[in-house]
Amino acid sequence: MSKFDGLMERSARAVAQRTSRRSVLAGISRLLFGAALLPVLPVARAAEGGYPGVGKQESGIDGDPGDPTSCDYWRYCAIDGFLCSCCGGTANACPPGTEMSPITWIGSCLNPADQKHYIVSYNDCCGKTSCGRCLCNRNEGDKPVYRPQSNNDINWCLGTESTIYTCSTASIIGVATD
Amino acid sequence: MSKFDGLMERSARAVAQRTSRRSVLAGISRLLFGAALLPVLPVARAAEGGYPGVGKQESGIDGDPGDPTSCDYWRYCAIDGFLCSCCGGTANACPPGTEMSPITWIGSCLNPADQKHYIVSYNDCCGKTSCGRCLCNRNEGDKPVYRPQSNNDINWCLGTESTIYTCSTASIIGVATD
Amino acid sequence: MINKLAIVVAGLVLAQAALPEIPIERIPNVAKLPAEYPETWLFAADANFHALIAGKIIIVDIAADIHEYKGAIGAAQFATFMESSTRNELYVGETFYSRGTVGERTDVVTIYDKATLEKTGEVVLPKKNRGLFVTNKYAMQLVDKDRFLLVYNFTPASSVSIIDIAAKQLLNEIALPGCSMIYPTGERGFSSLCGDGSMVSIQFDKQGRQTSKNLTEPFFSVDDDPIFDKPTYIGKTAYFVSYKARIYPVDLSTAQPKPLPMWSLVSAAEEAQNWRPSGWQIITDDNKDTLYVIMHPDAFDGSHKSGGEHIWVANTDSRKVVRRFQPEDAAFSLEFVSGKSPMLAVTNVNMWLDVYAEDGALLRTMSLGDSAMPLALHSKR
Amino acid sequence: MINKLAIVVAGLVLAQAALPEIPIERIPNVAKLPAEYPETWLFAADANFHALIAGKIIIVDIAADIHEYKGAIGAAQFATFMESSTRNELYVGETFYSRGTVGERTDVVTIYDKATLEKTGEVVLPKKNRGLFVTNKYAMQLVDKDRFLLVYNFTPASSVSIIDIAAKQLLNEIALPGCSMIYPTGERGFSSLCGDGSMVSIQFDKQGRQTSKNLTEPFFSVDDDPIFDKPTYIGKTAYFVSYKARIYPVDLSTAQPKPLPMWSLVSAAEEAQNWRPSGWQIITDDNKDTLYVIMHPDAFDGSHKSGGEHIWVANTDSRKVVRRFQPEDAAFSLEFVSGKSPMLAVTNVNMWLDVYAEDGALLRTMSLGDSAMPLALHSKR
Repeated sequence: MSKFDGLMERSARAVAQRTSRRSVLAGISRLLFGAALLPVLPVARAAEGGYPGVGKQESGIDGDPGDPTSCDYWRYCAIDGFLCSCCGGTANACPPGTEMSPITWIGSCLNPADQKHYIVSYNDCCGKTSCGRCLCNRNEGDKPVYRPQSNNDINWCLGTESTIYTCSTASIIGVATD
Repeated sequence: MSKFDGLMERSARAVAQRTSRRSVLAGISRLLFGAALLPVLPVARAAEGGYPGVGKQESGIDGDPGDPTSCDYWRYCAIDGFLCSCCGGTANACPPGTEMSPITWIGSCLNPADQKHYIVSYNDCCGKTSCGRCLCNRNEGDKPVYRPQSNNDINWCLGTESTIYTCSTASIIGVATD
Repeated sequence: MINKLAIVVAGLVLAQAALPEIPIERIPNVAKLPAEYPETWLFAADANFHALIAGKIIIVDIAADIHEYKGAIGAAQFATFMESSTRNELYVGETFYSRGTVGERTDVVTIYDKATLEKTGEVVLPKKNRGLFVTNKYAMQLVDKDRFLLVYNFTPASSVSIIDIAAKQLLNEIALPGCSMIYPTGERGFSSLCGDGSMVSIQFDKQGRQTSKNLTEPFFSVDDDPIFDKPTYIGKTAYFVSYKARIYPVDLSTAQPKPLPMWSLVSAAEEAQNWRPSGWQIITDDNKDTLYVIMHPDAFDGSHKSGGEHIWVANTDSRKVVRRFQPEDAAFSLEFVSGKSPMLAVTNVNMWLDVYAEDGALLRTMSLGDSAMPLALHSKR
Repeated sequence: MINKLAIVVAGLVLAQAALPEIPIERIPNVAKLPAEYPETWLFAADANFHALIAGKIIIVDIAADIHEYKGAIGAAQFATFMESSTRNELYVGETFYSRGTVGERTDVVTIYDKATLEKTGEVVLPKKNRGLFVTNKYAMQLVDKDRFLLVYNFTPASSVSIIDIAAKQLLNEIALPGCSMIYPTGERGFSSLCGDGSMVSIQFDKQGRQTSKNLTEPFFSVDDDPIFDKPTYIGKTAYFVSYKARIYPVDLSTAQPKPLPMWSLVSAAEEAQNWRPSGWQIITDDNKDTLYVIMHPDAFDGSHKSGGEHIWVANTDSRKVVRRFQPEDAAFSLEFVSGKSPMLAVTNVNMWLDVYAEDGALLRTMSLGDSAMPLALHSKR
């Protein structure tokens, strides 16, 4: 019985440790006991601009305010997907090694700096697996799929070598005239 | 300006709504602002037996105590992966449509009911994508890869039609004699 | 003290001696399912945004507190799903690349046996033009007593592939310029919604050849109040709901779609408060006369896919909202599930599956996986 | 009041009028990387347990507070990774199935250009016997000034494939019964750890033919105190750490591995408190004389892969622990990164990437993705 007793004892101690140590607990929750993948995002932080663990950016363009790694960046008013600026690209550039889709959907977003509505082209970047950073879904002006040019539920990795979706960009292609 | 004013106003109201409504907030956190995938698991609950949103089970075998959907079930002392009992199988059966690996690693776990050490075979189930439920990693007696029969870092989907790992089982194959 | 301990230990040893050893267990051992599933089973389509090539269809029994997760089958890259009601088969429309995310593309409908969840066949779609959308039931449908499987293609040129799924044979592809999705219609056909707010309707013969084509006038305004592209069917009438909470029933029992009178879920006061539908699979029904719609107040441009804290219950005869309730967590997608005690399956905005009784009581909450995103829910057909 | 508002509005209008319109932006537009990466860049291998076929290698600049995420390349199904130090190339050992999770298997080493992250070639492994492990650096290694890429195979029969990666050509496969992993050794060769606690060492010629085979005596006890299979190299000496915190250096500079004297990280008192290493990539070094090891007290059988709340710093000359610090969150894997200001990259137990200065100060925390599991970290070679 002695061997078993020892094991029982160690096991009991292990449980005690688990319930008393914050950081190893976290490890246990994640890998030993298989918890969820990330702590829940403090929503306020996200809403106020940005994702935890993602460096804030600026576009560097005059009159283009806000943080391109934040879901509330003005250009993203109709975006749906991972923000390429968090994935090795920028607000209007695909990450290295992906291909920018030539066809896509179009939104119209209000630039708070000049109060103008700009036409924004939401080109998907394609050919590598989902980026997994900065998932953002906003739907201003989004229409159902029977109006495809205004729909963001479509995988717009079309006309590309691979239809695999990586992340989404938002490029200025004009100013709304209405 | 009136159109823009209206938009601004709606947008301001939207933000106010976001910060005042718990459940839509959650929606925004998840899909609009792309938060993490699941609330963090309360570790205590996991440690005390079971994963949230997973129905507790019993093996139905005499002298086999505990919950096979819980990481602390005694048979799982050296398991690494998703528990098949959470995936459409049981502690010793693969989910439908997967194939049980014929070769695997072996652990020795103490059954608290009879205080005997049982030899446990941790056969992986293979051929469908990761189950994604009840990730559990325990390592009693686990040795590095140069002792493969005692190692759980190896993908044991070997000798199967597909090496794709789905989940892990724990079958009794004997009683330890030492 | 030592004596006491000795007695306890002796007692334990005796108790243990009484227990039989656990017998050796059979290897290999793979679970099976019944060939016909109970009506409380549900198919949840996990789009898996974080790894789109590894989506899956998860089979759960929403009436079960134990062994509720029945199994899963793969559903890669914006997959579609249908359950046959006439054969013990499941169908997944999916897309693969020879090197995971690059290389040669293969579009295919994969066929599974319901009891074993083993792949029993596939139908390759050689034009590789399968439409890729965030999970939408109406991108693939079965018609004519489930003999024909229809796959919607989008490149962005749109068309519908007609598969004799009983014969596992691709028959034909019908072009559908400017129109979208597949709404089963008539004896052997389908309708699609077009960009001008009209509907086109096609019937075909057993060889997949088009036999009729009918159009409707535009019956809603795409610009002012578009209807969501995910209706719910009561019998052969499809109930579409619009962004502004109007119900547009369309009689699809014959080759010519018949838009029926529109009615509204909201009163003038509610409309002023911007009560509107919001979510993904936002409408379902009890197969009789009741609609369930996810609603939220204070809607704004772009809030139509956020999910809602309210579920409204409307009667299709009286055309009135008869009940409203607040689910525990905001709803994102919902599906009515028949049975002795009908239930409402709800994917909440945190991507957990909540199960409600008809009266709105929360029965149970299920996790379908740490990273599962069960956007579409399919009840037994 | 109205006047005041009018002035404010007029002011805004004036201010806005002064702003030039944002110019139209170029489409398509794809970012590029430098052909040679700065030394602060790190490769993080996301095994992606929740979708193993969609793992990836993530490239991050751990010195950056902005644009820290540089890009990613696919790494499917228990993939392996190596960066070339002599060519501007990255190598991924991976496995695909023609239908995602089933069908025909293809094992391959995929070659990427560092500047474009575009695939520039591949070497197919026709025997389809690539070893599949939770991410382990030593399942694939480069030797002989990175001309030869070695891939460890396991079926469970073990062998090593020798690829002339400059020529993109598979040369040979050397059987390795009972031994495991690839530890670069000598001029053109490797060693492997065997199940009895010994090491076998192979040298080969430029055609991949074995030229020598040397064995050591067992130099540690697999049963009593096994060494972790993930050492760290200082020059040509591999530092293995054991479950009980002993350091086993092995001189691998020649064809004959030379186990050097073992020493311990723990005092007798610490050993009594069960201070032991725990985590995944548990040991790293500064390329000079300093080892970093993830440690935890109160260890028990099975706690060696849980991660630890402590990082111990030891000197290889004095064979003493010179410093101990507690990271903000418990560490799971770590990697020393050289540069003007050397840093320690740490995957914490919540799977965030923490970056510490040499003095233990937390510099920044990075998310590598909502479901990323960056188990292995590779610094620039």
